[in-house]
Amino acid sequence: MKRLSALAFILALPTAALAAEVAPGEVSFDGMAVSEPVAKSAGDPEAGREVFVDRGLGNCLACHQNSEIENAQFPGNVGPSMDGVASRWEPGQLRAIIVNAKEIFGPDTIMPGFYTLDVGVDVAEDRKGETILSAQQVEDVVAYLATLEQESAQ
Amino acid sequence: MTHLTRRKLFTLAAGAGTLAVAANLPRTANATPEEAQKAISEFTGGKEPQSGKITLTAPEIAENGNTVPISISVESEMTGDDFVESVTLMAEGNPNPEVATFLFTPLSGRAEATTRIRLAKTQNVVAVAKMSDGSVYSDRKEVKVTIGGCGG
Amino acid sequence: MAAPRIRVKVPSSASAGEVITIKTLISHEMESGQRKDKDGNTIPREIINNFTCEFNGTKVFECQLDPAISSNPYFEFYAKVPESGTFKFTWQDDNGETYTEEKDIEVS
Amino acid sequence: MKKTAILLTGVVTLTTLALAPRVLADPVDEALTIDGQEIITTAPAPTEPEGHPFDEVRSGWLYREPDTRSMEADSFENPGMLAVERGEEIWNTAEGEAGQSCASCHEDASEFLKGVGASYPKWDEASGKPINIELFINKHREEKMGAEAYKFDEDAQKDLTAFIKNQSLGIPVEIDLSEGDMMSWWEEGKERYYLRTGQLNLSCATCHEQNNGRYIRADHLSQGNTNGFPTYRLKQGALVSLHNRFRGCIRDTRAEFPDAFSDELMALEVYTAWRGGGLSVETPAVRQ
Repeated sequence: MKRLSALAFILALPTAALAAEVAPGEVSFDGMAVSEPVAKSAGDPEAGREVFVDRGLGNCLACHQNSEIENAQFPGNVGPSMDGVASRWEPGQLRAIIVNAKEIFGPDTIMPGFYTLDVGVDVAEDRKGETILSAQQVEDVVAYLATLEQESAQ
Repeated sequence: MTHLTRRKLFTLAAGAGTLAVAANLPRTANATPEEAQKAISEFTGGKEPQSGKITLTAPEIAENGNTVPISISVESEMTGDDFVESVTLMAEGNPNPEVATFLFTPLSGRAEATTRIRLAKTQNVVAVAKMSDGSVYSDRKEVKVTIGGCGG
Repeated sequence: MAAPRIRVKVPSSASAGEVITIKTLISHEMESGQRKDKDGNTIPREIINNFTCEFNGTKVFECQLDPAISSNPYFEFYAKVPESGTFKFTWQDDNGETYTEEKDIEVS
Repeated sequence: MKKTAILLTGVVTLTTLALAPRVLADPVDEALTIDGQEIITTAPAPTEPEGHPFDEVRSGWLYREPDTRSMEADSFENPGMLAVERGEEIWNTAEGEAGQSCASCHEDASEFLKGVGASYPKWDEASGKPINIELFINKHREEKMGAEAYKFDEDAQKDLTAFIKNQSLGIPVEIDLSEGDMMSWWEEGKERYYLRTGQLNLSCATCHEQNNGRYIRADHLSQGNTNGFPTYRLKQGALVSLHNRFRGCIRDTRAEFPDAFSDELMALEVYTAWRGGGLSVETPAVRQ
């Protein structure tokens, strides 16, 4: 209960302070976190779950196991399990990892930056200047991951 | 959003096609177990298959749905009037449930066969045997079809 | 498409009444009729739709194939050989062609 | 506060993992014999030049599921052998203005070709570059046979390459880096191997070195050795050439990819062939 209300507070706080979408190059890392949301609207956990699963969007299951998604077939194990991830990371930290994991884990991590233009060379023509996810999708995934408390892992 | 997703997936698929023969996997709407049931019923003449006698061997996990090894084996002397007439293979989750039908004769010696099949996704595969005395038997196995990495 | 290549594995000898293993492989794309080309047009189906094995003119084994059979169709099956003779293998293509192969066996 | 502490521990662990390449590898421990020929599927990593990331090199065969492994182990069941047979026909067929076939000059293919497929890419003095089997075939077609060079990935190119490599089945890959300028191509190739490309920002090493043994979805990440190419892939139901695979992997990082046989990819072939040195030629290997 206490945790839930704390979480609600964390999520609600930035919502109140929302102004404009933050461009990929403008995201400010505050230590290990990106405290300010990058999109105008608050994240929608349901939509975030879609992005998490969708192979053309987040494709997060390619690397992360996640018990919350029933019948998820063949999740990869290149990254850690997402079970209880919200008990280990705060939303600002989750946001930072999604925006650009290399800022948090260093340049060697396999995890792509989902909201950065600091990417590899020779980007495909149809992807140039684009981020993998939109600002709103980043917020949606953050909101979704924030629901994955330890208790929800079965 | 759905539109965008599909477009992106399509772009990836098109890219793949320029490099190699694109996978020949069925991509259209899939059959339902009911349709497979109907096709089985046509094969058996409406008879409800019993369990036993027939064994379907399939991998628990197929590394690629395009090439899945499958074997069927039916207990039978395969002599005189006691032999296996035919065995049909159905895939419950493919666009069309029919996969293949094997016809045996007393010269077959054994009612066993192995082939390689295409499975569009994780699904049940069903084998139904029709014996010379008119009785029918079936076996069913789930095959998990793997999903590839970043490129699909 | 080039003429398909065929591989057949039959033991060269056996004893009378023995049940032998036969393996066959034929190169064929098995175009399922469910794929689209890059302009979005459906690529017409062209598969091997039937395979038979005969021994001295009598049918041993047959398979009716649907598009769910993988490219380069592979079969492994059995045959009881009563006498010396010839196995004949026939593949029937959707395009009307048939491809055949024969193998002799010595039975003692 | 607490979360920050955990976070820092997480960072340390992950960094450690990233620095230690052989973290997790669960390929099977099984022997492979094809037609009575023993296949070397694990070997001590090459020591010259220094800097190989692994102690032991492993064939991709060890990373595959049982059904895929057995399809390669029985040469009759391996559909790639259909292509090898076609390749043999091509070897014996005269083409071009000179009315010559490969066999016209190199009579006994199995003797002449023994080991050839294990030693490429090789330095080519005339072009001042390394060439692979495909380019060697094209060179001979143009210069000796008066025939047209094969286009990239046309069936005949894959079939003939597979036939030539198959004549070295079981022979360990060993390329000669001392010839010509091979070492600088090796260096170039190494750079390319670690170059991160595309929107997904991945290099060859990210998957095949740092995460070798793990899974991306159902893809069991191998060391990415090249000893089985051209390879019969279940996905395509056809032979897939090495440069096709290089390009496919780079494309999957959402990047533009180099031309087949371009300097970049030839350098990468030199470097990756060296990385898998000591493993038997497996062509045509069977992979997912």
